[in-house]
Order: sequence, then structure tokens, then C-alpha cells
Amino acid sequence: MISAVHLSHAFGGHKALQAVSFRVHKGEFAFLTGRSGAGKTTLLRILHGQLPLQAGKARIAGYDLASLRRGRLPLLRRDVAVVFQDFKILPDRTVAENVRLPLEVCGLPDGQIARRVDSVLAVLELERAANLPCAVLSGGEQQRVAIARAMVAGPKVILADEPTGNLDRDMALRLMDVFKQFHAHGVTILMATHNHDIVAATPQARVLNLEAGFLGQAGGACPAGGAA
Amino acid sequence: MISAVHLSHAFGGHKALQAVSFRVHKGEFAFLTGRSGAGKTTLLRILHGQLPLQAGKARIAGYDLASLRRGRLPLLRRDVAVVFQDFKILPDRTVAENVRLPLEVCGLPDGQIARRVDSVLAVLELERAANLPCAVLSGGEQQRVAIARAMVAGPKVILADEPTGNLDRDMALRLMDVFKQFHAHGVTILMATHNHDIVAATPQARVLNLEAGFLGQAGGACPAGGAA
Amino acid sequence: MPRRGRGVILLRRALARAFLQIGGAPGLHLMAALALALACFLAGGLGLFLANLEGNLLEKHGHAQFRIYWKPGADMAEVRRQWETIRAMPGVDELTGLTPEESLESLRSTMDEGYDFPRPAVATTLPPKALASFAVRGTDTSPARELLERLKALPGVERVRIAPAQLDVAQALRSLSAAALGPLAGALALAVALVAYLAARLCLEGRRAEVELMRLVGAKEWFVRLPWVVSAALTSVAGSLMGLAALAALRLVLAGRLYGPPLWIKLAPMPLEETAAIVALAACMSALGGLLAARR
Amino acid sequence: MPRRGRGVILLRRALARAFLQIGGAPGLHLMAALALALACFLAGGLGLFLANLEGNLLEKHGHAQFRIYWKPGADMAEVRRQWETIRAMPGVDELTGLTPEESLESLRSTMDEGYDFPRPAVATTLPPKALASFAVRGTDTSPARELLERLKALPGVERVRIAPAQLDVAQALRSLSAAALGPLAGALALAVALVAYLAARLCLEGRRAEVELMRLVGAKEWFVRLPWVVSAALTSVAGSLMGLAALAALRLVLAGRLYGPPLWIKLAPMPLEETAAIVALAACMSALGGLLAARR
Ligand SMILES: Nc1ncnc2c1ncn2[C@@H]1O[C@H](COP(=O)(O)OP(=O)(O)OP(=O)(O)O)[C@@H](O)[C@H]1O
Ligand SMILES: Nc1ncnc2c1ncn2[C@@H]1O[C@H](COP(=O)(O)OP(=O)(O)OP(=O)(O)O)[C@@H](O)[C@H]1O
Ligand SMILES: [Mg+2]
Ligand SMILES: [Mg+2]
Repeated sequence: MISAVHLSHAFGGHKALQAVSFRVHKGEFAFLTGRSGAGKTTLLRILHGQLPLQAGKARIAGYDLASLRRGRLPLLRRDVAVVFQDFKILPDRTVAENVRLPLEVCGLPDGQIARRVDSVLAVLELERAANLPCAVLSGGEQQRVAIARAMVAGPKVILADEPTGNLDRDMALRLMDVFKQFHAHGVTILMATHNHDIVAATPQARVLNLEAGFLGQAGGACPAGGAA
Repeated sequence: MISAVHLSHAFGGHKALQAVSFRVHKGEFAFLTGRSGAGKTTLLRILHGQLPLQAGKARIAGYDLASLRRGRLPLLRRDVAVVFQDFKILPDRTVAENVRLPLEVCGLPDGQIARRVDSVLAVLELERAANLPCAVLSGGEQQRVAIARAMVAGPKVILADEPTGNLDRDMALRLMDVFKQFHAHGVTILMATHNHDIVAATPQARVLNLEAGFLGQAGGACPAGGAA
Repeated sequence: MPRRGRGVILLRRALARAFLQIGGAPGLHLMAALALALACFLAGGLGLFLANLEGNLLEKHGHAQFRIYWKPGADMAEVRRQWETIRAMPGVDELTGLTPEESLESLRSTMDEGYDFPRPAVATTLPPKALASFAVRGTDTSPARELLERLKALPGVERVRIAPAQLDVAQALRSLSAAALGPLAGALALAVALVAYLAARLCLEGRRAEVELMRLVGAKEWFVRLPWVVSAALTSVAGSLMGLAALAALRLVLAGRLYGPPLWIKLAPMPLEETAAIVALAACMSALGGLLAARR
Repeated sequence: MPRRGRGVILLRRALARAFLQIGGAPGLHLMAALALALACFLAGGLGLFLANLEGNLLEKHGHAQFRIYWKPGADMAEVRRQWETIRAMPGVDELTGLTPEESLESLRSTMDEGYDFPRPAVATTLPPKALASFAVRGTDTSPARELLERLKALPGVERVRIAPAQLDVAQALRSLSAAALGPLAGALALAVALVAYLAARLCLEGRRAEVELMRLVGAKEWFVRLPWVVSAALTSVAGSLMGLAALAALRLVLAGRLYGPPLWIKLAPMPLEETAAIVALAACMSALGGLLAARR
């Protein structure tokens, strides 16, 4: 479902990723760990088409990033949803408006949108806040809005970047249950995280450990590397 | 140094804080815990003069928030620094420019500013990034910029709102050492956090536990409540 | 869900977004429309003024006058035949022939009321004359000079005077308004474009994050940009119509005052094509502004 | 660090910030300045046009002319004495007396070159006359009517004619330009203010976060706002000077063309006070825009 071969990325002179190779199979759950600045967000941004492919190959959800035309990028992004580390929610819009956005832009009829938004807000315990502007939400509530938006359209792949940094342990574990449910329904999940608790609480997941741009092996998972 | 008596705050109909009373003495280190939406950020914002005092009394660093005139608010904010949960850094400015801001606005000469900024960036392992615009930093680097800015002016009180959410455990513990050094030099610290690891690693700190707007007692600390 | 159905839903949503954007920041859009209205009002007003000036100039000054004098006591039958010849010459618009008696009558009419010349004594000394009006086109005076030579060569003609001052006034005013029109039109087009762009940018500045986010969650490019284009165009059409309506009202008021005793100046309304052109220009500039402002 | 020293450092920093803001978004500030330049150019241009129109009108049409005729053959010594009396009457600007011989001479000069009247025959039939020019102020015609009665009552005076058409033209043009000036000035002031406000808002929109943050880290209110006020004022002063310079250049070019044969129209430059007023107005509006935009 996701594969990278000798993926490298440099910002100016700074090498953020160096010849990273790995593979995440369809329906797999994988954690991406590594200390701050290791390149986790950079890797996820490349996979989502936000950064150009500088060197190496990458495939995700059936799209080959090297040969992807601009006009097909929206289609990739409908199949691959991201929980952004900095949330990227619109502070002046309500929670419901933020969450419905991915459904709106792909042309789903209004009735279906409302039903789906209601159910995802219920799962993430955001019903109370549905009609509040996001600017007034607490940090944890904003993070949950970002997660709800990634989940609402039923993507094939979810790339989650540090989705529990602003949540207390109980809420984080409850949320992990939601991710696990999605995973159980066949969604492929790649989650960048610092939180050892949630890694420990998810034995079914494999751990990919990025250190200074190199991909080490951890969590006793299948060996990374090799062509997709 | 910080005291609150029957502090309450409501947003529209939603009661975010309900008759909270506590006291943090000069030179003390206190954690503020509580689940997402418990009112931690609201409490810190009141103490920093960002939200008006609706009910109750509050004093911080010698300022009485009930009777504080608008013109003296800047003076309070020079004595009380905040690490914002959403960082509030300027993405188009460099790290150094962001960090020097509190020194600039209080009229410190340029030479002293440069020296202080350099040393705080070194402490927070941000030298490499000093001249990068903050927009390109990783989540953890941005968080450290927010912390550096709060520390650079040598405030009497630091209010830190979830300062380790985007940091890996090692970095979080190293940062806690920096906070502890400040504490050892007599700075009063009130830190809102979800991270049990760092609470456990800071035995000298007292824990104030907010639950649904009420302040419970935890961490075996001295009883809260009572006038300042 | 069939592909077609989704396309229709998306189009409807993009248009709805355009209106929501206007409704979401009514003050800003009103201000933008007002700015455009003022720009159009000023641009249209100057255009109107210049067009009418040009019109009035052409009517009054676009002609050179020749005065042709025959010898006093010339044979009037012969003179009248020559008048016909001159009338047929190329470029001659109009010819007024005056017998000595008619000359005296016209002279008398310029005199103060109640005074009369001692008629026979004066009339016999006056020459027959003709006033020929010649249309001047452009700044080339050689056709007028040629005509002068032809008139002088007519038998029995004693003197021909061209009113040089009048010819020069016509040409000076024409070249002047031509010189002023270019820079003015340029400055005004620039002003309209600038105001439209500023307004569009301002409307967009607060929404850059939204535009970016829509792309990140899988919106197609046309769906992202269409609302901006439509709302900018709507705002500017409203604005320019407002401005032109105000201008039309002003023209009506002024026209009533000008076309009456004693001025009798006709103030023509702006041609419909020009009005449409201004509205279309404003809309296009704004739409372009919207399109550009929403770019990646 | 003493308090005073810090104050000086802060003031210097606030001013430096103003320049940094301009340097940080040169395109935006240039555009804002350009917009203001255009607004000032248009405002100044219309003002200049109207002021010169008014000036030319006053010179040419602000007077009523009386023509006073004595009986033909009246005693010229007596008539000359009456000319002095009229010259002293209130409101009379100028008086030109004409003896019958002078009348004939002036009549002859209007005739075509080379023609002469049979002199003694005509001269004895002409009356002595005088042309009195009377300044018209406002729309009140009663002083002119009173004067008419006084002139008619002079002994030996046969007829007095007032040139009523001329009087009416003067008054019509005056009231017209008075009616047009008000709305035009209003529209232009509004346009300048709007452009200035739009530009200031646009400059600030991208920096709202910075302004907010400065307050959060302990900046005093004056230190937060001063850079906005100063940079907005600087931009608009630069812009309005640019616009007025362009206008002055246009005026020079036009003045050269207009003040020469055959038009001899004088195009006066804009008074220095008005120029200064426009610049100051633009600066104040922009500074106010900056002050408001940076508010809490
Ligand atoms: N556009 C850029 N220009 C320069 N350097 C950049 C740019 N984007 C990212 N970087 C640098 O690349 C490195 C990797 O960043 P990245 O965001 O991928 O780290 P991360 O693993 O997500 O860290 P964190 O856990 O702190 O979020 C960082 O040091 C960052 O400063
Ligand atoms: N301006 C506002 N209007 C309405 N509700 C608000 C406003 N500001 C905050 N709230 C609500 O008040 C509650 C407390 O928010 P607060 O940010 O203090 O929580 P928190 O303890 O910091 O949570 P977290 O750990 O998630 O950051 C939240 O439910 C939030 O939605
Ligand atoms: Mg990251
Ligand atoms: Mg919070």
C-alpha cells in the first residue's frame, strides 16, 4: 500500500531524509518513530504529495509519486488522509464545517455529509463542540477535530502525524481504539508518534524507527527495505 | 507568587472553571493536570491577563488581576512568561527573531539581546536552526522555540502550557532539566501537562489536578484554597 | 454516486461558496465594491467630459473660414455663378454669399439697436463677398492652402482671407485633447485595475489557509478557484454598476442645467457600449485578481 | 539600565520597525503608494481643472457690460464729465468712453482689412457712447438693475443697454461649477480615504499575529502601534507626492501648450497650501488607518 525505495530529501544543504526504504502492506498498522527533527513529517509530506520527490521512488494507494500528474493529486488525497501535526484547522469555522470539508470537496450529497459528520463527531466525543468555532476549542479538542477530518471520508490510508500530543493518556488510548477500529476495517495506518505508551498499547503495529534521516529497525517488525 | 480564590470562568453557557482556589508559592514548581477541556489553558490565560477576571480573585507576581489597569498589563507580562500550547511563533521570521522579541519590546540593548538569545538557543539545542524561518521547522523544534522565547527574558514566573506534546521522551526529559534549572534559580513554574512521564520525573513538583473545572488535590501537595 | 451527479453538486457548491464568501465578509466586499464604484465613477466622468469636449470642439472649431472679396461694383450675376463653383470645390462644407446690400445689413445688425448707416453712401463702397467654411481634418493644412490658391485664381476675386487664428485654435484643441486623453485613459485603467486587485487581495488574504487546506483534502483546482473568481466578478460588477449609475444621475442633473438658456451645451450620455466595456473590464480585472490571488 | 535609556532604544526600534515593515513587503507598499498616487493625481487634477475653470470664468464672464448712449451731437465736454461720474459709481470696474470718431474707428477695425467708410457722412450720425463694466457677485442681480436705473437717469443719456445674455451666462456657469464642485470633492475625498484604508488594512492583514504576539510578550501599546502609524504615513506621503509630481508635470506640459497662440489660456499651478493639504490629508488618513488597523 505504501512503499519507498531509497527516498532522500534535502532542504537546502540539510539532509532531512537519507535513502529511506520501507514498505507498509495493505491493512497494516505502522508507527513511525524517531527523535524531533528526524524527518518523520518530511516523509509523510512526500507521501501526500506536499513535497516533490527529490530522489528515490515512492508509491501510495496505487499512485506512483514519481509519475503522478498534477491533476491527479486531488484523487490521491481523497484516498490518503492526513492528520496534520499542526492541525491545520480553520479557526473561524465551526467544528462541523471543518470536519465536513473533505466530503464537500469530493461532491458528496449534503444528506450523506451530515450523517457521516455526526457519526464521526460522536466517535471523537466532539458533539458538544460541533457548532463552536474552532478558535475557542482547547488544544486537545482541536487535535480531535483534525483526526475527525482525516477519518470522515473513509480513506484507504491514514497518515497521522503526532495525533495524540495534546491529549491526556486516557483520551489518547481511547483514540487509539478508534484508529484500531479503522485498521480492523482494512484501512492502512502510518502514524508518526513520540508517545511510548500508545506504541506499547498497540501490539499489532509495526514500528519504523527513523534516526537522523536513516531508517533503523525496531519493534521486532518485518525487515524494511526492498522495492515495492 | 500565584494565588487564586474562587476563580470561575464561563464561555457563554459553558462553565470552563468553577470556583477554583489554589496557591503556588514563590520558587515553587507546580504541574496543572486534567483531561482535555478541563480548563487548564483557560486558567493560564486568566493569570496572564488574556481573559478578563469574571469571578473570584487572582494575584500573580505581585499584580492583583482584579484591579490591574490596562497600561500595567505589559509590565505583568514581562514578569510572567507563557509557553503557548499552540506555540504562537511567527512562521515567516527566523528562530532568532522569534526568540529575541520579548527582549526587544522591553528595550534591552542589542548587544545584550544577542548574547542572551545565543545562550538560550544553545540550551534548547536550536543553534542549527537559529537563522531558519520557523515555518520550516519540525513540530518539536517549533515547540522548543516557544519555550526559548518564554525563558529568554528571565521572567519571575513561567506558565507553560503543554510544553512537551511534540517532543520525544528523551528531549522532553532534557527540557525538564532546563525548567528545573530555572526553578533552582528561583523562578516559579506552573506547567499544564498530560505527560505522566515528566510528572513522575519531577518529584520536587506539586500537582494541581483540574477536573471539569474543579480543582482536586493530587500529588500529596499542600492543600489548595485560602486567600493569597 | 455517478460522476455526472457529483460534478453538478460541486458546481453548485462552488457557486454557493462564492455567495458565502461575500456574505461572510459583507463589509469588506461592500468596501471593495465602493472603491470600484468610485474608480468607475471617476473614470467614466473624465471619459464623459473628454468625449463631450471633443464633440463640442468639433462642432465649433473643426472648420476653417475663408473670406472671399470681389472688386466693389463687380457684376453680381457673374459673382453668383462663381459662388456655385466654390460650393462644388472639395472640402467646402458651406458657402454664404453676401451682396453689398446684404453686407451692409449684417454690419448694421452688429451695430447698436436704433442706429442706421446712411445707406446708399456706404453700400456702393462695399464689395460683394462670400464666406466659405472648410472642414479641417487632422493636422495637415496643405488642403486648406491649396484651396486658398484656387480661390485667389478665380477671375474677379480681389482678395481671399483665411481666418488663420481659427484654423490654429481648432488644431491646437484637437492635438491637446489627443495628448491628454492617452495618459488620462492609461492612469484611469491602472487605477481601476489597482483598486480591483487590492480589493481582491484583501478579500483573499484572510482565506489563504482555507484555500490551501481545500487542496490538502483533495479539492480539484477549479473547485478551489471558481468561488474566488465568481465572488470577485460579482463584487466588481455591482461596484461598477453603482459607480456608473451615480455618474448617469450626475449627468442627468448637469445636462438639465447645461442645456438651457443661456448655455445650450449638449451633454451626451455615455454610449452603451462604453458603459458595458467599463463594467466588463472591471469584472474581468477582478476575476483575474481572484484567479491570481487563489493560485498555489 | 536606566528607564530613560530604554525609552530611547524603544523609540529607535519602533521607527526601525516602520522601515522594516516597508522593506519587508516592498511590493505591497509600492502598490499602496501607487494607489494613493493615482487617487491624489485624479483628485488634484480635477481640483486643478475646476479651479482654473473658475478662474477663467471669473475673468471672462464675471462682469456685466452696460452700453450707454448719448444723443448724437451731444456736447462732448458734458459727456466726458458724466463719464467721470459713472466711473465713481459703486460696482463699476472699468469705463471706456467713445467719441463718435472713436466709435467709427473701432467699427472700421472690425471691418475687413482695406475697406474704409465714407468718414464724415457716417461719423456725424453716430452717438457718443460708453462701455461700463460691472462686477457681478453671487446670483443677486438687483445691484446691476439699480445701476441701470441710475445710468438711465443721467441727463443727456438716450439709451442704456445691459448685455443680459452675458450676465446670465456668468451666473449659470458659476452656479453650475458650485453645484458640481461639492459632490466631486466629496467623492474624491472618499476615494482617497478608501484607498488609503484598503492599503493600510492589506499591509496589516498579514501581520495581525505579530501585533498580537508583541502584546503577549509585554510590549507597551505605543510601541506596538507606532510602527504601523509611521509606515502608513510614510507610504502615503510618498504616494501622494508621486501623484502630485505627476500632476505638476502634466500641468507644465499642458500649460506650455495652452498658453500660446492661439488659445492664450493660463493654467495656474495648484496653490502650495492645497498641495500640502492633500499630502497632509493622505498622511493623516493613512496614519489613522494604521492606528485603527493595529488596534486590539
Ligand atoms: N523547508 C525546509 N527548509 C529547511 N529545513 C527544513 C525544511 N523543512 C524541514 N526542515 C528541517 O528538516 C528536519 C526534519 O523535519 P521534520 O519536520 O521532518 O522532523 P520530524 O521528524 O517531524 O520532527 P518532530 O518530531 O519535531 O515533528 C528538521 O530539522 C527541519 O528543521
Ligand atoms: N471562547 C470560548 N468560547 C466557548 N468555549 C470555550 C472558549 N474557550 C474555551 N472554551 C471551552 O472551554 C473548555 C476548556 O478549554 P481549555 O482550553 O481551558 O481546556 P484545556 O484544559 O486546556 O484542554 P487541553 O488539554 O485539550 O488543552 C473547552 O471545552 C473549550 O471548548
Ligand atoms: Mg513532525
Ligand atoms: Mg489547553
